[in-house]
Amino acid sequence: AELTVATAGDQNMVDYINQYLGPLFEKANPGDTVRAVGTGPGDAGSQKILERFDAQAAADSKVWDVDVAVVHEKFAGPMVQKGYLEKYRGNIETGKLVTRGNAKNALGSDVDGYVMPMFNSQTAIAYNPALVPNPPKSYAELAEWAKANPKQFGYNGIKGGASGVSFVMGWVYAFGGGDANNLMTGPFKQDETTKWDGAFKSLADFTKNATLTPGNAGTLDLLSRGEIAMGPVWVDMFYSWQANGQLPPEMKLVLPAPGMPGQPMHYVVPQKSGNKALAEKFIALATSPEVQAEGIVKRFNWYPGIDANFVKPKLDEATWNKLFVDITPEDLANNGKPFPIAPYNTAILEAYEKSVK
Amino acid sequence: MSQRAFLELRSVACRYGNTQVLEDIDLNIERGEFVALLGSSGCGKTTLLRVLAGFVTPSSGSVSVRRREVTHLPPDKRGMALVFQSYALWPHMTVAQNIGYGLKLKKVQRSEIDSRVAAMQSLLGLDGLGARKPAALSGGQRQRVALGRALAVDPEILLLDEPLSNLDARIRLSVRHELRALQKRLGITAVHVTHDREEAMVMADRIVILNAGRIAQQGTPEDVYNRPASAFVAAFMGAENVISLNGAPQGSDFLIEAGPSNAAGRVALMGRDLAQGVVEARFRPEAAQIHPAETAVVGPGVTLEGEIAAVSYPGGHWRHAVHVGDREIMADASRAFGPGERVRVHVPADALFLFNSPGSQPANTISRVLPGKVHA
Amino acid sequence: MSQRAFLELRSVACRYGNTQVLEDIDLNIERGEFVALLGSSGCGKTTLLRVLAGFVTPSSGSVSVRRREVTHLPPDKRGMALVFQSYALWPHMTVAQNIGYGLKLKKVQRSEIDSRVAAMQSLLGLDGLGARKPAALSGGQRQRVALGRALAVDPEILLLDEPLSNLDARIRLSVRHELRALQKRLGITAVHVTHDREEAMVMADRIVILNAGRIAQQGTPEDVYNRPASAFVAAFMGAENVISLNGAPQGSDFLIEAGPSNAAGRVALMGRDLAQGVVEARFRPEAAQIHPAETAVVGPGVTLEGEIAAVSYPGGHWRHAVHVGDREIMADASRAFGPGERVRVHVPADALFLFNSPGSQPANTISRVLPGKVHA
Amino acid sequence: MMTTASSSRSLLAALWWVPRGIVFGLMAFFIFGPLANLVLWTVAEKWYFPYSLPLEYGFSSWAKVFAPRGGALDSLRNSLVVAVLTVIVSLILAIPAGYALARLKLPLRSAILLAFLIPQAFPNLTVYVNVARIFYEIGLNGTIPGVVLVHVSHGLVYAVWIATAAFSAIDTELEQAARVTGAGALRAFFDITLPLAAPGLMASAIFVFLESLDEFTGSYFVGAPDVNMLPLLLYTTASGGNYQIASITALLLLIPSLVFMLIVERFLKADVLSRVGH
Amino acid sequence: MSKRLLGLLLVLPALAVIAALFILPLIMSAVGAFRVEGGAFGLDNFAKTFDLYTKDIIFTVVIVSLSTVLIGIGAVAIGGYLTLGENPKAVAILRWLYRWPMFIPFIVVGQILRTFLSKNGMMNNTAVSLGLITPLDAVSFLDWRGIVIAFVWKQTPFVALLVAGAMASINRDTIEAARNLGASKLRLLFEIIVPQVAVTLTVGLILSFVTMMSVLSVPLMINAQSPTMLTADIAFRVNAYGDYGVANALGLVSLVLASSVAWIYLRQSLKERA
Ligand SMILES: Nc1ncnc2c1ncn2[C@@H]1O[C@H](COP(=O)(O)OP(=O)(O)OP(=O)(O)O)[C@@H](O)[C@H]1O
Ligand SMILES: Nc1ncnc2c1ncn2[C@@H]1O[C@H](COP(=O)(O)OP(=O)(O)OP(=O)(O)O)[C@@H](O)[C@H]1O
Ligand SMILES: [Mg+2]
Ligand SMILES: [Mg+2]
Repeated sequence: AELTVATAGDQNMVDYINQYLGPLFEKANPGDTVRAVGTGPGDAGSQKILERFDAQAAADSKVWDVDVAVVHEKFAGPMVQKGYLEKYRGNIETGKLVTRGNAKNALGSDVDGYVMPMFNSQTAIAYNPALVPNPPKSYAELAEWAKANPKQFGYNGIKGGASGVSFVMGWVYAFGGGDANNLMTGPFKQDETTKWDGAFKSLADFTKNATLTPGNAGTLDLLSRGEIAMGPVWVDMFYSWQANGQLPPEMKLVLPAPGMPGQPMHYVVPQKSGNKALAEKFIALATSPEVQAEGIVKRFNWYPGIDANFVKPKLDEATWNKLFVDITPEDLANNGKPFPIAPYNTAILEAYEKSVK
Repeated sequence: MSQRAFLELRSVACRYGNTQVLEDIDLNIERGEFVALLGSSGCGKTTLLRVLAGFVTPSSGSVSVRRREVTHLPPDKRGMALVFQSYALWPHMTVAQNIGYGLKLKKVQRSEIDSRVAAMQSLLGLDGLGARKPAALSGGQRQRVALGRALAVDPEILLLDEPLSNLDARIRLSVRHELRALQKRLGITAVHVTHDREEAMVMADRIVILNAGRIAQQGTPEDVYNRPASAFVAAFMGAENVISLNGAPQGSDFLIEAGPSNAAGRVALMGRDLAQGVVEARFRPEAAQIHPAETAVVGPGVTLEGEIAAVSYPGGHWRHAVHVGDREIMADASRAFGPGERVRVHVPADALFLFNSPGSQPANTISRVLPGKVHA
Repeated sequence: MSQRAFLELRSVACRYGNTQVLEDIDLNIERGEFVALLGSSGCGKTTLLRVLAGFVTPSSGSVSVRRREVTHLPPDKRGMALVFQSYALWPHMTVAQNIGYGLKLKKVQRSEIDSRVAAMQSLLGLDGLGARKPAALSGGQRQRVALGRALAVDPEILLLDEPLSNLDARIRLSVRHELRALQKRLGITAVHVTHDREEAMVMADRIVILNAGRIAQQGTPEDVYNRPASAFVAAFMGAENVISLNGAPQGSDFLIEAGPSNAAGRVALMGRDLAQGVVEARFRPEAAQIHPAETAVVGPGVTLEGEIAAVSYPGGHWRHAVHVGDREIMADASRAFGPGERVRVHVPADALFLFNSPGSQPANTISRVLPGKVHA
Repeated sequence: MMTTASSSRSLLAALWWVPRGIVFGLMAFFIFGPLANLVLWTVAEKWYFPYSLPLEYGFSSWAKVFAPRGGALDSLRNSLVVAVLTVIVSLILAIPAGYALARLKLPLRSAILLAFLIPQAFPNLTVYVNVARIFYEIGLNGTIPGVVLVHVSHGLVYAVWIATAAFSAIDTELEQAARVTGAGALRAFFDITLPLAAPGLMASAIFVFLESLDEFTGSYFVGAPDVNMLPLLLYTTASGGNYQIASITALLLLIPSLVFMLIVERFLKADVLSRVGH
Repeated sequence: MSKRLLGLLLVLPALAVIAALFILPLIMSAVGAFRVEGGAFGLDNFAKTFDLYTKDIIFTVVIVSLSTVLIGIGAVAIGGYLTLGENPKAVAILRWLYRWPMFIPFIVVGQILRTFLSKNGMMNNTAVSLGLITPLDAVSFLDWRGIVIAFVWKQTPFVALLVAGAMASINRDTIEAARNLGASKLRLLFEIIVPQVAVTLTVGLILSFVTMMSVLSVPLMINAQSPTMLTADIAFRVNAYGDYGVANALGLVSLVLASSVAWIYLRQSLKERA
């Protein structure tokens, strides 16, 4: 049968399935084929998958045309709530290897059993060591540095992609004046949202001194062209730009305290997929330690989706360490945060829209 | 309803937006008749043809063609050919294609079309131009192509809108001749708009004169030429000279009183209905004879006294502008009189058109001709 | 280099692609002169005007305007006004705007423009049409707008490409007159293309006759009319009747031998260079006199014997087609002769144009006129 | 004297090339500068600050695009088929509509013209969910006809508006001349009006073609995953910042557009464009 | 059959396609714009739209209008040169030159102009290496100017192609008549040629206007700053909040803007037809 995998995210996600995972799966399951459809990077890509499900649900289609989808964390919740997804994790072997909390709770929604992380990603601050010999270690230092170096810090606001959003979330975690942990884990409290005025005021000032970049890729682009010295990026994008030769190899990453959000990409299976069994097989393969090691870590420098302890043994030391050249495991443990839960997320974005212009 | 004529307009009126163009036109044209349509520029001749062809729906009245009412029939169902005043050649077709298109529509065979087109081209002096596009033709050549396009289909009814205006005299004569011969041979019913009086006289069985959207007179060429029904028609048919005379009918004659610059005279009434008083007298320059002042003039008609103002030579004879009283008239003579010379101008009775005029102002609606100024 | 004429074409040749249109044209026009350009349709008249106006660059030769060489000067620098044969009105402008545009270009004041435009409109009988777009005009009205547009700027040099072809006789006379008056008053130098022989005769100081891209003759109207330099010119100027005669020069006369259908006659040579043998004799229908067969004819010239074939009435006189030997000629008379009647046709010496002809074939290059068939 | 005059003239003509050259040079820079960027990226292996040209050249991205499972060629073929079909369907729909809007008295003419504008004017993101839903219901989703229909709804605005303009520019007398020569309304239309409107219609065909080649959102909702189109690849790579693949894809899309344009120009000989006076 | 009926019959198929494929789904989604929380109808979404995005609406109108004007000027200049240019070589060069950007999809336009216009982009690099400016003078155009440049770059050939075609088919005699009276090239262009192609030009500009209103990739890739264009806001409303209500309200605003431009033209042309 033909397994259709719709994936949000950059082209390298499509490539990953087409060039690596697909052939592997087809070798293991002769007669079956895999095809990947990219729906575009960022939330927009996942949104398109969600809308596609909406359309098929509204049309009452018996069999949906997507068997496996790869979506951003944010969209897993709505999909589960709308009842589009199959609770499949229990059916597959590798389901047990998932240990991180974000596989159970996606921004406040219970998604346990419906999702398997394909990989975890993280935002961080990329910088050019030639221009920034001593990168700031915290948001406070960062703010100071940016004041001293006007327009040298660039980020993409909140409309151009999640790396900017993530930077803003980090800002609120750092200066929000409320309980940052409550933002990440809930439950949602209305009065929490009133405590951010100071944070947004300072962010507005900060933004005036910063360069606004066009999108996730825009930040990397300006970095690569030397027009800014520092900016928030997705770690995986950063590496793939470097691999593509679009970014100088000297560029480095830093994850400032108190932390910036990261998120997984999830494998989900629509309830009305026509090839559920095959889909589960596919995900099982994709989340097996071997594939996670070889494909996710070695090829793409992504953080594995399953527990790292299962992956590490499959890799040599050098490859494993490549993941942590700039950001140490400790950094990641301390400063790698989730996004705020959905209601806070919305509230922060709206507050940003109102106050930072 | 009575038997209809072959082509018939029955109290047709027509307007463009707010401009009333035709009013109350009644016209019957018989099969095989050649009708010339004359009238001042802008009087509605083209519009009349367009009504016949079916491009303009009259605002009232009815049109019938081949004795059938067709007021609302589309143009292609009327079986007419129209030569457009603006030619309306198809720019994307060659001369041969333009001419042959009508035949193609009639599903005439390729080879037959070719030979008909070739014949039409040589008839019209267009040999060798068959492969050109209209853009690469001279004005007169375009006009001939437009004519050829209409003639090629051997139409039963032919509407011609000044089809010869851009041709030189020689080819005009030849085309005129061919056209008339073709029309007679095939029994074509033709309506021909022209500004050339002689053309109308020579070609037409009947002349229809339009004035400001109404028919001013219709009749045989001789009729219209020699017995104009109104001052307008007289002027339009070339009797541009106008003078005021006083007179009164007497028996079958009209007696003209002697005036400050004219001798007394006498003209047969010939059924004309003239009242006593001021009459407008019109005549053509070529109908007047100039005599030296001392010569006695005989014969019926009127004799004017005047002084030569200017002389010109339009070819074949000399044209003189003559001051008669406060007017200036034109008169021809086979020899030139000198400017300043005093002369008598005699207008024979049969060349003198008399009309009772409301004032003494000549009927002169559309053109701005000032009487007596029509010379070079 | 010698002093140039005001307008001068010096051995100008011109081609469109592979079509040679003008060849070896030498033409000098003096300031204030009114030149009429005549020629068959398609002979290159429009092209000549376009060369003068600067829209066509001659393939060889030079053009000078106001005594300055301008062969490569763009049209907008030449200070001429051209009336286009196709009118070329601007469809997006009203009549008033079309006429006033040239003045606007000259930065004439708004109010001044308005009054000039109004004057031009009333001169041309366009009153009340000022606010219309050209699409809502009749053919003749468009032509008058085109003329008005050129006249409004009081051009020093005026090029007219058949500016009156779509006007009726009356308005044509009046416009002709106004045009000539204006031209004289302002000293305009004008080149006027026309197909109307009389128009050329009456208006022009000089007539230039073009034949197949070359100048066939130029001279005063009388010259060209009465002393055509070639059979082509004679035919073009209306001497369509053609017969072959035998004769020989004798002293200052040319003796015509009696032939099968002509009596012997004698014509003064008047400097013409005629050799003995067959000559082509050309004359105009209106120059011939028809007499009953029994009448003796006197006076120099030639007398033909023939039989009336057909009669028509073009107005004012009767036109007869007469069989003379194997030819048919046209002749006018003030009374109608009956078909079949035997007549004598006398052509006076000064109306008879004789040319030594290579064969006996008439010079007839472009039009397909068959001699003697030009009648209705 | 003649020769000096003509030589000074030719000198002047030659001198004119200086300002002309400057203007054309600037234009060329602004047109081809970005395009050169595009072409360079297709072969750039490494390119970043401070280097104004790529550090390494190579064809590895081409290899990626044309990798056996990449499906680029497949998508390209789909895109072409859809684009050509879209052009055909749009013109078939737009020609009668344009004619009616230009020539016939229509009630609500303006409203009708505005209606065709809506698909371009309204951001379509939110609409396609509903289109997809309808198509799922009637089984058009994932089929070429489905994608063509969606593209047609977008292309029609160009086709109809331009066709309307093209038809109203034609002198009605030319059509009347055909009618009076005996051609029925339809015949006159096909023999006279259509050929004379052809330049405008062809221009609109080019735009419809380009519009279809570039369309992404509808292609995704209605086409994918069964009918994949090149712009999907383009969209993903370009907005993700993978300049190499995006540039190659753009280049791949450029070629059919140019070929289409050339065919159209071939077909339209210059003389169709010129009209005779009056 | 009456002319009106025939006319309607001829537009019907095309209209049906639009109605079924776009207007119907649009209505299905656009009622959402009037739906407030809880499913009742109201104008809350519009209130929010104007509250948050008034600046963006103005920005969009200004950017798109400015671009339209520049495109019009560019297209007329190109068409004019192609029509009036006297040197056939120069005309041929221009004809060859001007059309290229038309074939580049908007999303690629965004990408290549981003790398071309930025501070250290190809434009500034070339200027620096030619010694025209120093690196310190280099400025980035990646703001509203970048959007305008991108729009003009991509859309000018589109309008120019239409306009040049229309200009080629106007009666040459009318141009010559004006030259003959002494009109300079510039006056010819603006007083004789442009008025005769006004319909085509306006149609081209309206189509451009509408196209630019709906482009998402250019504002996203060239300028993500605030204010930004409505399309970016719509995408953001949908992707970040899943908020179709405000997105559709924004869509309606954009539709009204585009339609009103078209409406002005249609009313004008209606007057001329009458
Ligand atoms: N663009 C062209 N390409 C080729 N031949 C042409 C072109 N334009 C005109 N001609 C030819 O050149 C000749 C002269 O044309 P021109 O317009 O000067 O004639 P004309 O004397 O004005 O004739 P008319 O009295 O019919 O207006 C004609 O035979 C015509 O067919
Ligand atoms: N579309 C129109 N709108 C308004 N008036 C018009 C329109 N077309 C023609 N007219 C007017 O109608 C009248 C008659 O026009 P028509 O063309 O029938 O005249 P015509 O007798 O053929 O004149 P000409 O001898 O000059 O060709 C003219 O006065 C003209 O101005
Ligand atoms: Mg007329
Ligand atoms: Mg001519």
